[in-house]
Amino acid sequence: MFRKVLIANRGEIARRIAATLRELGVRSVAVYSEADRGSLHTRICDEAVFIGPAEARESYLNIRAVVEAAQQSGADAVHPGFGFLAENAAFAEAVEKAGLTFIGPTPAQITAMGDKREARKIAERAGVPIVPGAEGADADALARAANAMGYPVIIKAALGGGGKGMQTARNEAELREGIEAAQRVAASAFGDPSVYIEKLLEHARHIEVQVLGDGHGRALHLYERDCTLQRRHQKVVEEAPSASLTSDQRTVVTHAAVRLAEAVRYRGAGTIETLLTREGQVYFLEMNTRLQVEHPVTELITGIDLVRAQLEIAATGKLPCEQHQLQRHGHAIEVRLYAEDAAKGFLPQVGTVSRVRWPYGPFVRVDHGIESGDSVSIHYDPMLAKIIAHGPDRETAIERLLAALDDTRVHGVVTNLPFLKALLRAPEVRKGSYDTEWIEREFLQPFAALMQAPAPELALAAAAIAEALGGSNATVAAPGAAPAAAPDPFAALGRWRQGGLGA
Amino acid sequence: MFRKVLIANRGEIARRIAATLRELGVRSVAVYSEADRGSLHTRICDEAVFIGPAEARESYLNIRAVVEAAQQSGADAVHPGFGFLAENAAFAEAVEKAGLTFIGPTPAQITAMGDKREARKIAERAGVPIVPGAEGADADALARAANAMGYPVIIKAALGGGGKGMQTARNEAELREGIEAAQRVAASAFGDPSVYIEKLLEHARHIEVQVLGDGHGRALHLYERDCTLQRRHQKVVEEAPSASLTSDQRTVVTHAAVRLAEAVRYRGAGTIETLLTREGQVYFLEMNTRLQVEHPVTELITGIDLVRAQLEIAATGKLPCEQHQLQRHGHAIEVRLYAEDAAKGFLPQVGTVSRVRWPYGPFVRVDHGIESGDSVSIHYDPMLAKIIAHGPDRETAIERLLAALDDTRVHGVVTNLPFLKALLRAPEVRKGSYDTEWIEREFLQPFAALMQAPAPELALAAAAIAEALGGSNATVAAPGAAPAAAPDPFAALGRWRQGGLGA
Amino acid sequence: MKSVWRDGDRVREVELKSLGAARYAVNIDGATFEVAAELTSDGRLRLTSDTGTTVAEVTAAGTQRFVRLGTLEFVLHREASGRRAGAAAQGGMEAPMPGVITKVMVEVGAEVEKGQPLLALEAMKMEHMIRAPRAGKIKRIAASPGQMVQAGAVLVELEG
Amino acid sequence: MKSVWRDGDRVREVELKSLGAARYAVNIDGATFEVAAELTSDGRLRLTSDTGTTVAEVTAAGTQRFVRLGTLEFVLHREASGRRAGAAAQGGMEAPMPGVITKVMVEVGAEVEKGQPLLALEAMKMEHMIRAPRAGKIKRIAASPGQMVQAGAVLVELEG
Repeated sequence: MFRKVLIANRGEIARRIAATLRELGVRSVAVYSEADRGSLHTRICDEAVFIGPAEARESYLNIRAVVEAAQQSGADAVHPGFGFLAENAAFAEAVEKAGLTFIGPTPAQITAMGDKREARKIAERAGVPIVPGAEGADADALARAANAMGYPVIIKAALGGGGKGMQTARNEAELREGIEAAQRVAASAFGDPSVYIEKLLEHARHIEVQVLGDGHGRALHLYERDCTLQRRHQKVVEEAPSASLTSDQRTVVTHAAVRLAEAVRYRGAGTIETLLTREGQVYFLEMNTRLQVEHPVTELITGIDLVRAQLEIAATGKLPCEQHQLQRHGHAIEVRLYAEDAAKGFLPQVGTVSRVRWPYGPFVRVDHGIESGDSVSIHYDPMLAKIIAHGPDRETAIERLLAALDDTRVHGVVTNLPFLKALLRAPEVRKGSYDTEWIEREFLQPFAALMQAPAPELALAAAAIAEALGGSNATVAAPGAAPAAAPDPFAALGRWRQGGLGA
Repeated sequence: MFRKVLIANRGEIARRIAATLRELGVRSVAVYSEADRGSLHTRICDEAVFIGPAEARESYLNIRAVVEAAQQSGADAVHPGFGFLAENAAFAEAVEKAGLTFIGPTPAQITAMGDKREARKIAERAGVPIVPGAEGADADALARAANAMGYPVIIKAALGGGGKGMQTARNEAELREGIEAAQRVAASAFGDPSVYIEKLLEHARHIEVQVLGDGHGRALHLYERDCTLQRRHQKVVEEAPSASLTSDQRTVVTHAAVRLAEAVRYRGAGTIETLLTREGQVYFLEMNTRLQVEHPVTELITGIDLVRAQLEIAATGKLPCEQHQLQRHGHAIEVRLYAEDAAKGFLPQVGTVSRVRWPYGPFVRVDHGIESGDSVSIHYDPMLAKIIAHGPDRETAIERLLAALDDTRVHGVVTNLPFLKALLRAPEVRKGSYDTEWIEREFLQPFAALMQAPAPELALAAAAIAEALGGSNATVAAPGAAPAAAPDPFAALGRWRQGGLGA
Repeated sequence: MKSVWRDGDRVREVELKSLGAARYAVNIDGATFEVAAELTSDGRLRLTSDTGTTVAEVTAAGTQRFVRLGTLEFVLHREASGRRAGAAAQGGMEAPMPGVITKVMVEVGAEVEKGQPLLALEAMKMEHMIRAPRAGKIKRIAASPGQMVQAGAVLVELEG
Repeated sequence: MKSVWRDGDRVREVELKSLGAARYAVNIDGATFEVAAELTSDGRLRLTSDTGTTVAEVTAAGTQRFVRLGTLEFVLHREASGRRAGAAAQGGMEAPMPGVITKVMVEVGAEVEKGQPLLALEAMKMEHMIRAPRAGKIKRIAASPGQMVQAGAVLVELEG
């Protein structure tokens, strides 16, 4: 095993990786930009190295600065986390050239899968069906292809990932506007404006398979995750297993994923993303060559620490177990808590998170990157935390997650907490009857309407009285002693409190 | 299910119970004494009712005050937690007389098992072997019995539990002094000075079986816990499953436990405590008619929420599942973090816990009752938290727990954290080769010697420099950027940092 | 004591009259009710009205007030007294958050329709389109591509 | 600047000399070494000596100082300057914590042996035996059964 590992990331994922390093007795080195001086991930690592200005390009995306920090700290390996340089082949190469181990796949594997057009070809060769699509820089040619396959289509950055820059187009005008916007985001985020288009499979579910490869041609899968609940192509709720896969479909998709990973002699942790259509057909979307944001749900149902597995594969080339030894237990579900105003087009929010209470429960896990007093800056992804619940079945896991969200308080910055609560209370979500477009198609409008309802008078009274008492800084909340049989003061807020949206 | 439940307890267990109530959509009512005004458990419950002065006898042990609080708040059931009134039959009766449901066994069952002498008879009738012993108020008669069965013996409070008042006697003088002391503690803690003696089974392990009974003659077991690591008869480390039980012994002890629970038509959650001798014989010790402090390790390996099971049995008389549906997964281990000075005879500590950081890890659970700024008072048990880790095997679980303890910071009050860390690093603990007396016999002295080693000069320098800089209040710690290949400043503390005690 | 609060798109007025003994008469948007308010030892606000008792938690952050009632969360904005409600209707022409202008799609003098894209702003790796809140003629453009802007900065002025 | 610290049973003297530029010469129990100290933006203390860099965390609570170095925790006591080291040797005759005296087992004038139980103190539902730290004669008993005592209160005085 390594002696010291540099974590080329920040926030909750840096903290997540540091926890496993501590368990293995490996020293952890954080890196931080000017904006992250003293932030949580630097406080819990064994060491912290300054790597540059707040702008990600100058710090977390600065290959030279990160590799120099690794060398300076005496680290013998680098874990990239996700985002930033995690899927950057040049970075993986630079790390290896510096004589350090890159904890992830080979640069060639990153390059091959990073170009989504190339990845589609690899999947096709491995016998995994791909979604109809077209590539090229010529908007006219793309428009003709779109007309041929039929709208709607999705425009995706060729070197992209994580939903960034994705645009849906329902007609040619939207396609042309979308291509331009996607090219701009792609150039800015991924350093290459190339985009491609795919037919939008409507009423499909997003199913992805977690794989681990030993780099020598052996791979195993850790079952699937269902990340169908998305807004603007960004996942908001993830769960494992999928409630909508039949046992046969599970076998098909997990075997296809292993086949693909073995075909490329994949090394480390990766995820094969697919779409499951209403007709039950599975199509390859892309392969992510890194740890996934939603990895905790897989960890909870399998008991496998994926970061530990990554480290062990990188150090020894050994998989954590044989496929037949893997079992899954119960159901796990995760939500992503963002600093964003869900009712205003998911507008990212910045500011100081002045008061936080993370939830507690016997089967609840919280992967967070901030504490009271920390700030959310303009420079990075506004994800504050992932809150995850595990239970014997989906219904119990959702109940636990909802209880945890009710126990969560984040004051100081507007978050998507009300959105997440309303979402988990929606009957469609409880029944599992939704697809990747459902949030935008059916949920957002009634949610926005609900959010436009006036605040209860008691909320205004509380704000005014707090001000009158000279401090708007009352601390943790908990309803006090109610007179026996007093009517529930929240009864009037029925839709909110009880069934939530659509109840 | 109930509509509103009063939690007749405080601290971490009140918070633990409230989490499950929130999940079930049941309103929670906290109670608090003068000393607990604004304390964590009152902050996270839906309501909170004041029940009296700081002294437990006037508040948490005051049956009338607690029952009145339940009635006043409109609760329809009462959960007693553990300690305080949890095994008080008069309380269970008073709750039921007030028309509320007592979440626990019947008053008759509490009475029968609460008198440890009576419990021994019940176990004997159910065919569970009991440890040789004697009862009575006459010290001379007890001394004769002890001489007959042979020293050492243990003196126990007849109505006691949790190790309180227990005394070991290795000769007649110790026996007589011990009987007096035990009678005093018993009178003070349990309201009855009766004691009994049992032959001390040396080199034995403490194995206990978690059972759930439906109150109608059906019971199931949730496997065993091993709580052999004790100091002064108080458990400090608990784990599940036991590493020292053979599969046959597991079958014998769990079946005996179910037989006993079914024989008394036991209702709710209970624990049958046994001793496993070096020769492999299992002896009944006592039955605890409540949730156990160490219940989380069972929850982690079975996935069963024991508080939820208690509530469902109380509300519907239904067990959570059939015996054959229960599976166990991996290994879980827990430590109890106390405000006590382990190197000074485990002297309880009081004060304000000015800075706390609870650990984080993907398979780590923390059940705590305090946050930064909360105080530890003289009036109640000084347990601050339980830290629990789960892993595929015992070795991994221990590694995870140790990493979590290294990630734990409690400043402001002296805790047993160094004791727990040294304990988990001891080779005997890693190998599982210890018995209930091992800590006192072999661990305490070298531990105390270790604690008497001078603090490193850097610690003194840090304290003096912090003072010179005008604030001894530096916040969260994390080693900073070390120059490449710099010698580890902790290398000189090798025994501490690496193998720990005995390495 | 009068105060003005923005609650989403609404502007709401609260008038608080102390009745002594920690009781208040609260008039909100014309309707009056009574509340007894107790500041608990740990700084929470216990509010008792004729519908029961609730403990609230209020956190100030600039003009924002985060109010937690039970498990429900609300965000209100304290308006400077006398601020006109109409000011917010301009919304959409100001930078919704700090970021970098990536594209300017209109010129001064152009006639635009409601909803027409005017500017693209990139922040947190996402592109946000600033659209015209109503039809009109571009009077001024206060931003150019590559420029870093602060939240609330006026980017475009519209006339007509 | 001189300071005196109790470290377990030891009394240790620290002399701190500022060398400017946040460097200090530290003399502890006669041995001197140099440390560069930087207070980080979040209030931690980064200490660099010739053995490397460590970030320490120091929390004051009364005379106690909780010091965390890496994952190791230490508790030191700040002694008032000039306090004699000998004072602590009396230990065992003072109440180790607040509690209630449940039993007094000796009388004034009695000769006791080292380790002999003198008093029983109950606190937090546990009984603590106060034993004689050495052989001697009981000079004074300052506690009686049922009495509530504070931590540090002298309970028994011994002569000879």
